[in-house]
Amino acid sequence: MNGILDLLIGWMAHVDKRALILAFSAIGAGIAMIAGIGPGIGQGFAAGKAAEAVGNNPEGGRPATIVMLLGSAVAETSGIFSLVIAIIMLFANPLVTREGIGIVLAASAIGAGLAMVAGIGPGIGQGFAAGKSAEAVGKRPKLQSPIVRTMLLGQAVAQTTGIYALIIALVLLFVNVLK
Amino acid sequence: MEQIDGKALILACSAIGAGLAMIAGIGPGIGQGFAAGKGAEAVGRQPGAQSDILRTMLLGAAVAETTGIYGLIVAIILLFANPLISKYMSLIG
Amino acid sequence: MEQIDGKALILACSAIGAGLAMIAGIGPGIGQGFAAGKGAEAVGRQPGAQSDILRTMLLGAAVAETTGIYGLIVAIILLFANPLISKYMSLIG
Amino acid sequence: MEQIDGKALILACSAIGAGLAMIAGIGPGIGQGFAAGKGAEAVGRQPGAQSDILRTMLLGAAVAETTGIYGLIVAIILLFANPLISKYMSLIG
Amino acid sequence: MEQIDGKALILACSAIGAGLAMIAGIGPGIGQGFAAGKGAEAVGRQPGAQSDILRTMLLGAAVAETTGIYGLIVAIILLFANPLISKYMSLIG
Amino acid sequence: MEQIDGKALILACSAIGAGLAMIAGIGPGIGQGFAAGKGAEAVGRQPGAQSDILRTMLLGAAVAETTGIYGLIVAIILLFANPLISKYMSLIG
Amino acid sequence: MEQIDGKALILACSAIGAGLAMIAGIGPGIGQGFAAGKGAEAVGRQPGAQSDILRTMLLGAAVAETTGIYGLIVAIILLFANPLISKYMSLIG
Amino acid sequence: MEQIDGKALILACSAIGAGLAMIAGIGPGIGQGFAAGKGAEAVGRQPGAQSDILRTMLLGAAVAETTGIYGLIVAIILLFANPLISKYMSLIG
Amino acid sequence: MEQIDGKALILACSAIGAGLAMIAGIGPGIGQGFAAGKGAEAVGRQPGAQSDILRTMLLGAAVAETTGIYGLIVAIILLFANPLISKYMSLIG
Amino acid sequence: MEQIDGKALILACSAIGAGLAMIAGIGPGIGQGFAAGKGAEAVGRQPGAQSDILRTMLLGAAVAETTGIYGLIVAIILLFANPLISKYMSLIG
Ligand code: NA
Ligand code: NA
Ligand code: NA
Ligand code: NA
Ligand code: NA
Ligand code: NA
Ligand code: NA
Ligand code: NA
Ligand code: NA
Ligand code: NA
Repeated sequence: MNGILDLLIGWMAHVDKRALILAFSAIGAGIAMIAGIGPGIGQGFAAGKAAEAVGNNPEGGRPATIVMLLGSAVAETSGIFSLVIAIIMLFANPLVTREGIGIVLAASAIGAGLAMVAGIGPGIGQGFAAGKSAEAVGKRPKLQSPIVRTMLLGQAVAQTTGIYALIIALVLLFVNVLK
Repeated sequence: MEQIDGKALILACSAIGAGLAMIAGIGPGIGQGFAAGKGAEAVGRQPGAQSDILRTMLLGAAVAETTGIYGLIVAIILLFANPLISKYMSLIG
Repeated sequence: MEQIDGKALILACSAIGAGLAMIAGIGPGIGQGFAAGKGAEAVGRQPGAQSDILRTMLLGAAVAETTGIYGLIVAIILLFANPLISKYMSLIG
Repeated sequence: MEQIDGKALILACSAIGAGLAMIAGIGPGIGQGFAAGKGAEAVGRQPGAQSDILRTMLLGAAVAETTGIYGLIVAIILLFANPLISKYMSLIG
Repeated sequence: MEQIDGKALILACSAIGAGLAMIAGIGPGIGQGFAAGKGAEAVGRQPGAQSDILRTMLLGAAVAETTGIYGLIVAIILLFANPLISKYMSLIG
Repeated sequence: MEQIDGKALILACSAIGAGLAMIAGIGPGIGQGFAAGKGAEAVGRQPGAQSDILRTMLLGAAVAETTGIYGLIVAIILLFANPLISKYMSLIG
Repeated sequence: MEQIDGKALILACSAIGAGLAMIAGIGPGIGQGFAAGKGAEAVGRQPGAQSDILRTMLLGAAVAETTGIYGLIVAIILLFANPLISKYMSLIG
Repeated sequence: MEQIDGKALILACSAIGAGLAMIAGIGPGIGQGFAAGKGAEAVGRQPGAQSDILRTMLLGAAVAETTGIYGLIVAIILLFANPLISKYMSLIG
Repeated sequence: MEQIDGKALILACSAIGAGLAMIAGIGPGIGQGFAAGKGAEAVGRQPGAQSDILRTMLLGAAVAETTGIYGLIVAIILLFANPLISKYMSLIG
Repeated sequence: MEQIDGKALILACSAIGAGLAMIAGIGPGIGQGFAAGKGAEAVGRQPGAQSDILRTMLLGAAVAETTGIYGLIVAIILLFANPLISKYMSLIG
């Protein structure tokens, strides 16, 4: 026996396979939640810009606030995706009942959590877009529709890497590719 | 090497998972602080619009709080209503 | 490894979980500092609106503190009222 | 008690590697969102230049997407066409 | 032959937990530095409002310090008054 | 553990190394997105300078891509032309 | 045959904990650099207010240094006056 | 039955080290992208100064590339001219 | 048959701790670069105040360097004057 | 049968430590890129002050490079003049 590798890896051979998968799912769920950094920063930015817009132009304040909320709703998606992945791992863990090698399934839970961390990006970016759009609408309420259309187009583009991550996480959780 | 108790491993990793989930709180902290700063700036410029500014700032900050709450909920589930250990107990019968 | 038992593993990982949870504090630190900076700027521009500015800044900063507090609470639970070790003790009877 | 063999270790670490590679997606998400915000701002200022603004924004965003795609490709390779496991199987004959 | 026991594992992980908790200090460092910069800018513009600006900056910076202090407190608890090892000693009686 | 050999360990860690290398892609993603946003803003302001603006933006974005490419190259080397496993095979003869 | 014992594990993890604690230094580095930049800008605009600007910048930077110092202190405690190993020695008698 | 030996461990950790070193590439990616954006903005404003702007942008971007290159060099050393495995081979004779 | 002993574990983890401590260098790098940018901007606007601007920029940058130096010192202590291994040698007599 | 020994562990962890140390390079990359962008902007505005602007930008960027160099030096020490393995060899005689 190699003492140090037993400490790092070898013990996993001495744990019940199901326990290993569930234990690593706890870590994976925790990692997935880290994506929440993104919407928090982004929506906070939007909140600040909207508050500024309300102060600058009372007439544009209301549409600016609505645009802020719309854009922030889009920015929330990464946080929701991560929450869903975490809840799946916690309450409906598909790995623990699957045929396969214990450490591979357990590592898949961590991989799924890590992938979701990508959601930080869309969260921040879409929130930024929400804030700048709220600012723009506050200044020129009449241009609300082209501004919002631009915002949503840009937010859709910014969403892609979050979608990629979600797909990889779902593959790791539900598709037995690592055989 | 002796068999590691699966129950203990799940509960131990749940402690780490709960800690990791809280890291999400970085985001709302930064974002809401930005909102606080812009709100203070706006109130300084248009004291008359203070209540409108505050309402928008707080509404936006409430929206920004959600992912921090999600992280907290996941941590609380891991700590107090751990479904993973329940699952394991039912699996090992 | 033979002499490490489940209880020790859970408590050891709780120490790491508590440390991880504190990392959330990065967020409020950045955000509230931003608010402090914008507040100072606003007070310099409109000294007459100082009390309104300060009130907004502090209200916003209080909102921004919450996720840091969540992290602290989770750490304190892990350190002082660890429900995971209690669960384990009840499971192994 | 299950044994850990070489294939299992490689596949397990490939799952983690795939997850790590996806983290690259943070970058395009932030950057393209910034572009979206500046684009919306610009459209608000010069509605007449909307098509030029949108074209520039989308061209720039396409450029910013690449490293996210690289991460996705590496993850897909690790998950679906793992060359490391092939190498291993050929080495152990 | 002496081996690694549970007490050692808990104390070892406490060292890592204490280190992790200090990372929270990134936040106040960035935030208060931002406040320092905006404060310097504001004092340069309105030297007459210097005392009001400084008071606001320092008040805001004090608020921004808290999560760094939380991290320090958790680290000190792990290092000097470790409740996890006490719990373990009482459990193994 | 008995069945893990050195070849497997090297290939397994290569998967993690490849994943880590891709994280570099965060940088170009943020930076090029910033360039996209400033480019869109500039085009909105000076539509007549569109070709100059686009050329500068794309030139700068190409420069910003390099470290993402470096990461991709290191990952591809680890996945497809792993010099570490070759070295190991030559060392163990 | 000598093996890894508990004392070694605690001291080894203390090395990692000390390294982690230093990461806090990212914060003051960014923040004070921001203050330096804003200070330079302000001095360029109002050379007459240079001493006031510098005093504010340095006062704010001193405040921003604290969490970096906290990290350093925790690292020094782990390296030179490790209370965890003392605790362990007293526990194993 | 073959086992993991020291050579394999060193080469395996070299793969992880190489991956970690590439993460440095985040910095130049963000920084040079910022330069690209400001360059595009400046060219839009002063098309006549285009060559001066581009020269400054590219000079600055070259300076910003260095730490990404350092990371790449360390990774290449670890992958292709690993001095650690050489050292080990000389030590174990 | 030689095995891994406590001395090796402490020295190995000291290598990792030294690497972690250097990560603090991210902060001064960002901050001082910001100062450089603002300094260049200010010099461009008020060439006459160049010496004042430079002095302020460099003074602020020196302050921002400290936490990077702290990290370097901790790394050097771990590499060259490791108090943890000394402690261990005295403990195991 | 050959096994992993202490020398291998120290050298393996040195590879990881070297990789971690390079991460410091994120900072100078971001900071110097910011300086490049502000420098390009300033040159566009005041082409006449180009040499002063460039000198300030490059001086500031040189200052911002230091922590990246520190990381590189620590990595080179770990790779080429590893004092930890020397220490170990002297300890095990
Ligand atoms: Na995208
Ligand atoms: Na939210
Ligand atoms: Na909050
Ligand atoms: Na790209
Ligand atoms: Na606080
Ligand atoms: Na580059
Ligand atoms: Na402080
Ligand atoms: Na550089
Ligand atoms: Na400092
Ligand atoms: Na420096």
